[in-house]
Amino acid sequence: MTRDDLKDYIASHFGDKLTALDTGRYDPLYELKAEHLVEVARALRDDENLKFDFLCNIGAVDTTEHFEAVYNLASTTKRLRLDFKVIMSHDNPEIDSVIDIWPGANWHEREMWELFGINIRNHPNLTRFLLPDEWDQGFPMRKDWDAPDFIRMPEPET
Amino acid sequence: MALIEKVPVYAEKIPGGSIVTTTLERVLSYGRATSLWYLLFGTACCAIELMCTGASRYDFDRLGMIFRASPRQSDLIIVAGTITKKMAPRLRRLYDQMAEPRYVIAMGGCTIKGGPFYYDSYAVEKGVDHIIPVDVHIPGCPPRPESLLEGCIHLQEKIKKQKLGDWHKKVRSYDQG
Amino acid sequence: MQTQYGTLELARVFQWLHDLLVSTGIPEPWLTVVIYGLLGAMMFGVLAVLALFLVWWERKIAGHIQQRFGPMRHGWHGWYQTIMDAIKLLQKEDILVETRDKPVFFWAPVIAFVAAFLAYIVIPFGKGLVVADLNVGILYIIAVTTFTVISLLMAGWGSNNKYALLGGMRSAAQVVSYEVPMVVSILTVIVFVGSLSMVDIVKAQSGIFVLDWNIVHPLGLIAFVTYITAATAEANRTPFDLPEAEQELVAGYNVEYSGMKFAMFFLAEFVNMFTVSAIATTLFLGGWNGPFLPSWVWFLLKTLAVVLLLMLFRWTFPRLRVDQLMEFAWKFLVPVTFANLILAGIAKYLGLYW
Amino acid sequence: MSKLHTEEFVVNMGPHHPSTHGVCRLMLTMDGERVVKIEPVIGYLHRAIEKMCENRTYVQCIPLMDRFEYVTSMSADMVFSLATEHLAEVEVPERAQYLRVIMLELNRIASHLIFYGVTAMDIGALTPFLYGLREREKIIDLFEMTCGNRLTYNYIRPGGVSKDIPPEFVPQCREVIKLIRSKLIDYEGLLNENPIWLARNKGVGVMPPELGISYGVSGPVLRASGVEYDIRRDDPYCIYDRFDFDVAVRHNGDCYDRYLVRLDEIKQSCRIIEQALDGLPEGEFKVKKINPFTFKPPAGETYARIENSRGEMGCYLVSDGTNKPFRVKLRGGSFNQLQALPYFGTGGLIADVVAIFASIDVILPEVDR
Repeated sequence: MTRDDLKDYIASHFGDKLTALDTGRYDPLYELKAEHLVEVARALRDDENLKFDFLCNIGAVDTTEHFEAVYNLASTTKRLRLDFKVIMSHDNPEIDSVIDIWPGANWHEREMWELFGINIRNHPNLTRFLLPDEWDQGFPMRKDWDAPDFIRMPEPET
Repeated sequence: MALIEKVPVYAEKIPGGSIVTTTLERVLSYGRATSLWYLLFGTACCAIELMCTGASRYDFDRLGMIFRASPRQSDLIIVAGTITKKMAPRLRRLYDQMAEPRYVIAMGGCTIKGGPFYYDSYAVEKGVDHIIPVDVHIPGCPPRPESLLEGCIHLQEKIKKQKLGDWHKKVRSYDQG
Repeated sequence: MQTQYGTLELARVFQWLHDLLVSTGIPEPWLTVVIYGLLGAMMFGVLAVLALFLVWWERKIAGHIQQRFGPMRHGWHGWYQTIMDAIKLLQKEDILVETRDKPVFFWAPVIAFVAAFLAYIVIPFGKGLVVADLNVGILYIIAVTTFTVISLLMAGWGSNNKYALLGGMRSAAQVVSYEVPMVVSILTVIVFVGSLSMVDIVKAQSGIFVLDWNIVHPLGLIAFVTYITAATAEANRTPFDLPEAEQELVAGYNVEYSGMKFAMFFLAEFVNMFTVSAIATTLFLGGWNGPFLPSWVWFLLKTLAVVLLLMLFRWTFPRLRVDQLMEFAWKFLVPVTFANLILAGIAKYLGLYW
Repeated sequence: MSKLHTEEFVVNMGPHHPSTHGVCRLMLTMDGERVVKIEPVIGYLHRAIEKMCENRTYVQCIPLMDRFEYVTSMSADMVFSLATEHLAEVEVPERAQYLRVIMLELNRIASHLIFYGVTAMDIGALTPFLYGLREREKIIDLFEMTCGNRLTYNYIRPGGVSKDIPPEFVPQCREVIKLIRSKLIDYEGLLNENPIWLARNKGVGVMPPELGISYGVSGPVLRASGVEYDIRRDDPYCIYDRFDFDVAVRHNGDCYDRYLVRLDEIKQSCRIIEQALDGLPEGEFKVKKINPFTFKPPAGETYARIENSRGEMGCYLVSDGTNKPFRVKLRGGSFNQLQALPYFGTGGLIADVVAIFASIDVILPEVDR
């Protein structure tokens, strides 16, 4: 099942929910509405000839207008790769948890919550685990974050 | 105060006692210098270099330094690797648990001034001497095993020159200052 | 009455010393006190120096096994390294944790240190070189070697620390369950020799250089192997060094000890190792019997050979888990040693021994 | 008499502990010696590498990647350079590809040698640690000859490699491979049939394959449970499809198999290196037109992943057209392995937890970043 059959297969089966983003790269990237996330993710994992059972990574991106959560999937049996992203509003980003589909997402989502402030609905244990316990200076990975002792590297004067 | 400390105080009173104290001082500081048992404490990349220095090519044991697992029995702590803000209180507690004549080697750039993580990092403690008094700084990221050995020999020279009871003033002054 | 000793025998020195003390004319009750006090001090001095030597020797052996040098810088091949360690440990601050159990915490290293020296009263270092030749020598040794477990338990309980407690529990279980195979393998030798006194055991093995030793007899060999395994467990050395397993329990029972208290535990462990090998030599390797060299040199050579064996164990074997340790003791060692004992009895009855 | 009421107590293993690799704290809830629950507490080495990458040019990020995964730092540089090359559609010259494969496989062997030493030390045998590091020093000499540093090599960069190899590299590399092959026989002789080693490792910490896949565990830990999933063969990057090597797979998923899989992988890496050394072409080792300051890949995002010695290492890179990456999300193999540990590590004694933790070979910078 090469990349282009994957594209047509996705277009035919998940056409309405997964809209392809043309980024000119050979790995297909899709966009997904937040409310379809759990249902499409379960379908992608259980589909017979897709079998995306390996969640590589969930990356959160803070483009100053909105938040994106990017899911990178892979299939251990079918040698396939797929990425899709979910767009969220900037003021109070919220997303469903995919823990019951891929339990491996637990810590990825916890990190997203802790460093970006993206609230994860029905996540079993949303507590702080990377930053010191008495951390109170907000969400450090956001673009607009700053702190008194945060020293930025000066620009090289070329 | 270990009981051996009180000997020079009385020896001074008897005539010609000062010869005894100086030789005793030299022997005691020589003893402290030659058998430095270091604590197994490595956080980041410098820990791998610490392991390589303990291995067969550059051997620590030649200098009489063996690793001890518990802070109670070790008298040298080699801070090998980045100390983050979450790790700082633990390092301070480890240092407090060590028995009194204790020394610290700050190994690697991260322990001196934050090293490569000085700019743009919100979670790294910039320099270990904010937390514990440091005796020898070893630059390098990670420093080569030879420079670590050179640092240890440097510390041994420093201990040999120390007077008795010197290390009391150092820790007291550090905590008040 | 004076038995004549060879020229280089140390016993002549002690005879001369004894005559000197008697001639000073101290009244009777005090004379024995002075003599045995002097003997105790000498024994303590010899063993302390031996322990320091063993610590240095272990670090050199470990170094050479692991392709590195071991202590080199301090003296030729680092010979005064352990003396310097002792001097440094003298100066260490004695940290006393507030929540400790004060008397237990204090007396644990003292008992460990004393227990390590008790067994040497009956061990013959050479011809005539034994402090007191009790006719129940072996029974006394078996009773005394279990003293160390009390100190480990006290150390584990006294320092009020989870790791130390776990270490103390493990050491109690281990030493108790390895006591049985050790005693039974000693009994097989008693069956051969017929007497409990150590000097008689060694005398029974004198004769042709190797052929008369107990280890040469097939049953004696099995007894030797089981004895050495049980002995490594008694001395808490790898592969049975669970009480102070660094990886799991940080430093086991001596987690809270620093300075001289820790030095006492450290020296007691090495003196224990020497005790266990000394017993092995007297029982199995023919004590001080040997052709040309004086008797005490033979005794030292054989004991250091057994100590070398124990050291090689430490630097090659991984460590057993607690339940495997117990299983190995009760399910394997105890049946083997009892079978060996029965066979020894039958062999003795049929006269199949030499 | 009613069942003896036993109380569970919590023991802290770490953050300073001889057998945790770096600073990881395992909160063990114990019932006597039996471990009932493990709860890893991490974050002691969180140095915010991703935040720092956002304020550095692409080539300046490479030294940070070295510190992100310092046991196999070649693979960390590789994954970042691969992502940048995907974005900028830069064609890396042949010689650079071959050099990258040689360096990656050498680094994998060095990492497995450290694993071999540290696992043996955690289970009590102190000597294999010294033997493992003795061989690793030979490999470090090779790295020092080419990139000048012992641990953080900064060698693989976007567009190729930083320096060409000196002439005496190839003969000495063949020498090292021959030495490692002969020493492997000693290593296997020392531990593989050792009854105590078998007793401590066989059947301990069995990880079922479905649990592994669902928790995102990858690499030797997953292959020891019977899942034949190796990114070098399933999703070939660089020029791995030109070499023939087979994937080391074992099927009962316990600590002993994870140990054996890594020893097999050392043999496979030696095979790959030899093939790469034979086929090493002449020519450029670096794309000339990449100037560190004016290198601006077009806006876009990509996820590159490679097979590291600890599983799948990924780098999700977003660029907005400037000369600094907009967002870098790194994924190390240890992150998911440590997350899955509580689900297959409990039930044994405290000594088993140490054995299992050593067998999954977790190192903390990958987890905390």
